[in-house]
Amino acid sequence: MKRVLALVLAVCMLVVFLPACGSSTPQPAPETPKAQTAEDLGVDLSKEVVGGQKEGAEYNFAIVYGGVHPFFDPWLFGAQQAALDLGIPIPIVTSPQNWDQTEQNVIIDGLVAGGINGIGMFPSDAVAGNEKISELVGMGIDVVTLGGSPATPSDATFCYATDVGASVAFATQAIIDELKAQGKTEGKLLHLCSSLADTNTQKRQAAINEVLAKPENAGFVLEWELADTDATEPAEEAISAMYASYIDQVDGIVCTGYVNAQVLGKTMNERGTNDGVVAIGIDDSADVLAAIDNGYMKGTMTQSAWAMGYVGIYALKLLADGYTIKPDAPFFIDSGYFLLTQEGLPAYAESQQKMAYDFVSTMADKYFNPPAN
Amino acid sequence: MRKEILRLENICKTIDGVKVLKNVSLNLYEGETVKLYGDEGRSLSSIVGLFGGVIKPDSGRIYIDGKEIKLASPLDGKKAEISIIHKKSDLIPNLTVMENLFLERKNYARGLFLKEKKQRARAVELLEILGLDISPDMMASDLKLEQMQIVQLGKALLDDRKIIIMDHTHILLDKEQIKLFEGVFNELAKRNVGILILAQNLRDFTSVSDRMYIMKEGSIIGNLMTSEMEKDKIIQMIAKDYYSEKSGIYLNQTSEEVLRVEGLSTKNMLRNVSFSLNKGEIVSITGSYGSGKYEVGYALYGMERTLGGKIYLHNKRIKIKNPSDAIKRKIVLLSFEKKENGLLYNLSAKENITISRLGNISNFAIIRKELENWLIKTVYNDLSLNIEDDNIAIEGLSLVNQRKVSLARAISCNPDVLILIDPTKGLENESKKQILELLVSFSDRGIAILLISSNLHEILQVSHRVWLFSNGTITGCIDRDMIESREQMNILSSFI
Amino acid sequence: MIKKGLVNFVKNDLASISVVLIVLLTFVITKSNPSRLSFTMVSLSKDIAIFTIVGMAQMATLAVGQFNLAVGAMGGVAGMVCGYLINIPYEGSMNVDTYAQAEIGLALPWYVGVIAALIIGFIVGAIQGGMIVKTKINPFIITLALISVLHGLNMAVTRNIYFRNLPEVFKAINKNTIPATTTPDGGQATTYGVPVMFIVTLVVMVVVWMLYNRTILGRKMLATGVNTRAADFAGINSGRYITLAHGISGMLCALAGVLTVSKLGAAQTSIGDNWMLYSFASAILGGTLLNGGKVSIFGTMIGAGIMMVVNTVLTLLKISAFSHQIFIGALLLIAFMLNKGREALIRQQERAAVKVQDDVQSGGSKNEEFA
Amino acid sequence: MKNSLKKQGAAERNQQISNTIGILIVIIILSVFVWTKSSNFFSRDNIITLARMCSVTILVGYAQMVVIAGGGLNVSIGAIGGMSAVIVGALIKRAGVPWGYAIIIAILIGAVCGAFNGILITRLGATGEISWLVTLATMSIFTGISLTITKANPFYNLPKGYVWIGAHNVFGWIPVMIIIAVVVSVLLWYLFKYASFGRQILAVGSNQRAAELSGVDVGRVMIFKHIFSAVIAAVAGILFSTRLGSIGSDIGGDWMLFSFAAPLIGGTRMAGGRVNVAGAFLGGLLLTIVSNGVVHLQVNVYIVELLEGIIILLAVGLDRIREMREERRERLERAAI
Repeated sequence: MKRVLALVLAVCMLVVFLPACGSSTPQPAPETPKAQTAEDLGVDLSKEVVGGQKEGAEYNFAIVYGGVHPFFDPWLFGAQQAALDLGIPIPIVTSPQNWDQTEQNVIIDGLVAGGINGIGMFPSDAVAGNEKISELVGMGIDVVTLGGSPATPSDATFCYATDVGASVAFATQAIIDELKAQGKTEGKLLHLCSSLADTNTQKRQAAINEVLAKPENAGFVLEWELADTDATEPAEEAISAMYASYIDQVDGIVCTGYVNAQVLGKTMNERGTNDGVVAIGIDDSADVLAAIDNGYMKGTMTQSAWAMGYVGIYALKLLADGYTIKPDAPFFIDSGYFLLTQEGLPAYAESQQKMAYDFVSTMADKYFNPPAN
Repeated sequence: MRKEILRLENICKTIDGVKVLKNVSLNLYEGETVKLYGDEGRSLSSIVGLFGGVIKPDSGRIYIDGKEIKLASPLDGKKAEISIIHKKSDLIPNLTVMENLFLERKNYARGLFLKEKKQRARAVELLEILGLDISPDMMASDLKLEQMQIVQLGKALLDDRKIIIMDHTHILLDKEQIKLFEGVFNELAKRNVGILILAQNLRDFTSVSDRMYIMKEGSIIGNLMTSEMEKDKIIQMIAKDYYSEKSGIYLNQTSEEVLRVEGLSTKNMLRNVSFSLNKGEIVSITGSYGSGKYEVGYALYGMERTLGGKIYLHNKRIKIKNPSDAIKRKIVLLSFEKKENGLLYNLSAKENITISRLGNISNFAIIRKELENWLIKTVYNDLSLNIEDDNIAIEGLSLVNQRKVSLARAISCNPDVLILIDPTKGLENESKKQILELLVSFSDRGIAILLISSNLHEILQVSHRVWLFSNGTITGCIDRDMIESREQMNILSSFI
Repeated sequence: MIKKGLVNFVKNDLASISVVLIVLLTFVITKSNPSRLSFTMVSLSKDIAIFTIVGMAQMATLAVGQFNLAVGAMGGVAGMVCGYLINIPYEGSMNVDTYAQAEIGLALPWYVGVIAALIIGFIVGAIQGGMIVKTKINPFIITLALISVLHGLNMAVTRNIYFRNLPEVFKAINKNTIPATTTPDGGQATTYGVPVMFIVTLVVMVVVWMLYNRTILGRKMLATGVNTRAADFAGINSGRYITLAHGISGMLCALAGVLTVSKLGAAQTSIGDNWMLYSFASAILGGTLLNGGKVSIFGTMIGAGIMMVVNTVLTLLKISAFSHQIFIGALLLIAFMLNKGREALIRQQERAAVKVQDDVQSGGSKNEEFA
Repeated sequence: MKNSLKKQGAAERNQQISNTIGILIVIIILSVFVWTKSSNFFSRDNIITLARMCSVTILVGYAQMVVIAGGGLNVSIGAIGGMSAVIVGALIKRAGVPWGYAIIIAILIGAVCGAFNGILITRLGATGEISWLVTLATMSIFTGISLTITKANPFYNLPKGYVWIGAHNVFGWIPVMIIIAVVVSVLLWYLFKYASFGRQILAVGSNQRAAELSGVDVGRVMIFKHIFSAVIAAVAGILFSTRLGSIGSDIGGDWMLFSFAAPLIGGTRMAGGRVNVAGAFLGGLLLTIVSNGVVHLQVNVYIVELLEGIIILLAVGLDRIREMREERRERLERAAI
């Protein structure tokens, strides 16, 4: 009995004292910026589309992510905002647990059984996703792909995504330009790349090589690629090992994975220096934004994840209302990318949404034919 | 002269440091039924293992049809025209009788596929010969034990083998079944098949045997023709030493009752078992394989679910849910019937001894070394045990020292009641004696000992009373004074 | 009362899990949009087809009292081999649109690829079985390490390439149904048939059933599984049959891998990544005993069916996909409990039949020498 | 005879030491090899990196070792670690709980997960080979829970004090993380050497039936063993999240392989009943050096996974060879008596 008492006492003491040692007021998390309505930003949404609730049309839409990944987080808010703006039911937003087409297919099958008539998806697998897309389209379900493109040719209506190759090429060129501006004529680049299973990785690798192959970039070489660093553990392990071993030999780092950019940003913030490396991240994780703010990272390539959700639902609504895609409309619709640097930081959240609103305000006219009747 | 089909020459085998077979030589002629009677199940099992190719003899030769052969694997045994009927069924439980019968028969299959019709016809025919009234489609797991054995016999018949070895140690068959077997054996003998029956009792199959070998402690001490067979003579042959050995031990007995059991029953085995145990008394329970004698011990120790019955310790009613409960009440059980019941391998002798008493020698769940050492020292003194290096893993000790370590663990718990299951199993004579002396010294100190054993030898040496067990209950009780008599010996030995 | 009900449930296990499946299917049918029903059924039947084979691959090893964690890795390797053999290499320069095209491939007839994949699967499985038998290392560790080795090998050799220019005949395994699905111009399909893939699985099930019920090999594998020692006594070379069982497991994995390639329209290294849990769950739910010796082929299909349909049911119930895994885990636990009930039942039968369970006297020597 | 026994006893004791020294030698050789190729290997930065990374690997290895010691396997370690970390994140960010309390609550929840494992395993009577299947099921459940909590959205901006644990170096050289790992090592060593509970775990692992007959409450030991393992896993997960500075649901996703590799390399017997805490520590260090060295040597990423598989095969191969050597020795011994 005595022992139990002593034990309980010890635990109590621990419980009381331990937290007292640490600073403990929780800091409120900077949540995804509160979406502003289109009017706030001064964008006119096409009245026809917003108010055009077609008689008898169903608006059962779903957004399916490619897998569990922080990049998708703003999609939900974008999609919800779009549904609010358009006055349609809030879409189902769901995700397979792994980047696995089979898993995504199972989820889509379930959604279809439940009567979904429009899906906006990031195919878990660019190639294998196509089979499912064909089946869905064959059934008369509208499919738009968002964020990641399926391999072409594809039966999806269109793909609204960042041109990952161009984005990376832009980042790589920006790093080289910066190095040149610093007066260097040669330099070694490091590529922190995403999962090898991701087909976008191959595109990005190709894009970097293309940029480096340009005659004006002679002298700049790709020193190494750290692959499969789009999960926290391998990213942490590889980046800290890289920092310990050859950071002094590296002049520029281009990140093409959400997580590795975040870990790189965190590491730089922690070290309080960029070790003379010009680094450009990707996406807008808190650590990366902080690193840019602190001036350690030159910038980050952003694509509007929020817009993915918004545009997806908007397009599905158009299709459900009977709009058809123009035959001459491109399959890839570039959602745009831009290099977010220190200067652009304050207006970032706003600009991101504005981009989406700007896009949708012209989308119907640009890419779609209105319903025949 | 009939042809000799099987001959063993000077086979020796040591297992666990114990010589289980000492210069065993025997032979078998065609059409002959021979019984090998022995007191050690282990020795008999080794002979089965020998033919099965799972035990390799240390020395000696095996001849079949006059040719020396090596039996290195079960497959060799198959090739050597020997069929073995194991005491524990080697039928595959979830196959049907027919599937079991034809598991290995090439000529009942076409390529990879089975000829079901042909099999069925043969199976029905065979079951008729065997006098088994079962369907060939019955699952093997639904058979009774003796039926399983008969099916195994059927497998042997199917083989048309020249030699059949039957392991009959510790199996209880009723008269009807014995008759059935005997009939089949007679039939087989007419077909010139040689049959070797290994048995641990004198009754069964004696009438069908032409000859009988008598084995004691691993060596063959007699080879009798059935005509010369007189039970008394055999018993004398086996029991001769027991009479002389037991006299040296002082027996102490008081009448203070320690443990009383009333109407103990379990789901599967025990029926209404009642007995009592006095302070300082050694009581043995013996019975044949499957009689339930082991289950008594386990039930008392809280390892078998009891359905009914009361247990009184020092006249107070107690309930024992599990072993740690029992140990708290100073009832300790040591079991050596199977190897895995014994010791904690990988752990040292010291750790083995103190495992049951960790609660008492630790503070806040931290073992206090000085207390542990003190406990060890006390126990060593008690047992006059001398293990020089008690940090070595238990496997490093000799078998008898391993036993002593187990006993030391029991003693460290200060037991009032000590239940021992086959405490000298697998030991050599000298070691057996050491262990039994220890038991007597325990009883001198007032520990009540319940000795559950199938070894006549040790029972006769140390027990005050012997209970005979069969079919899950006590069927007879013999006091020590009476054990001397010839009749009691007869009863005892017929049970064993 | 409840206990009795449970005992009855376990006793008639095949019937009872079928009932569960039927209940789930009924839910899907009533809840889902009528116009989508046939599509849903076709999709489900394809998934069930593949995971039945995966479950049988696990079942083959469970039958000999072992297990195979590397089902997915084996399927992945075989799928890539098949893809390489039948891929029609892409010619011309790579650009953004063709990035996922493989420039290599032998463009052999589709059946050559399938047969080669099956052979590779068998060999890989047999190597695994051989390693387990020869080294006597815990099968868990061996198969766990082999996941990494096989998957790593797959990555290292193929550099994560996609083979997607596959012959149309091969893709037809996924697309075609019997009778053929007819789709009037622009409209919805009017008649749906049974997918070819499902028929392939039915054929494989019959073959596997024959293997276990009508051939010596199957008998001996089951005998090995229920009691290796007894099998040894019966003169069965248990090591050989354990190896064979792993080989068969590998072969079935390969088949599932090939079917997945057809279903996804591309061979890629990620095939099989999520098979492990499903393989155990469907085999055990179906009534294959973990301790070996009993297989249930039809049951495996029902088990796979339950695992697949549950996903659809959860989605229909609008339960967040993030929580699906909780239900899958719970299903595996239930399967485990069922298995326990079944084993207890068998033990009970054995006990009732055999007066004496424990093997008493020869314990010492047997544990030494016979083990 | 006694003499030979004594010698053998010494050999028995020495074996653990020689085993440990063996790993140490491998570590030194490997380090020197990497160092010759990449001079930064012994830089302060890298040593700190190694210390930080290996502390998690070591703890994960311990979590598995405790289970193996009692004769079992646990594949849900990563899931428990990840879930505990996620719970810390949720408590801090969503519920506003001070991080110290959050850690304690998360560890307690980890313990509950362990109890869940243990109770299921004992209640389902799942002993031996296949008991890990229960943990496969719970792995799925725990992963599902952390996914449900995070909805794939990591927790960022953790409190400074929390992140300090992962980032701070005592005297500029010794990361706090490795200190925690060393403390856990000492506790574990003490547990297996001096605590009755540790000895009971070993007893159950070496011979369950005999332990039961000796009055050890096997069920309780099994449950507590799993609780213990889960607590270590939770500590590992939380520690790792302090290092990352963010908490996502992917923590612990790839722990399975090296959770087995670290103790097995260190000489823990797969069959149970024998552990080597120092060995497991070094085993974890060795694995970390390998994955660190892969970056230093710029080994092609495509073959890293293959490498890992081969390492664990080698480790179990060694374990098996040791076992076989012992078996032979036992046989010889028996023959000699």
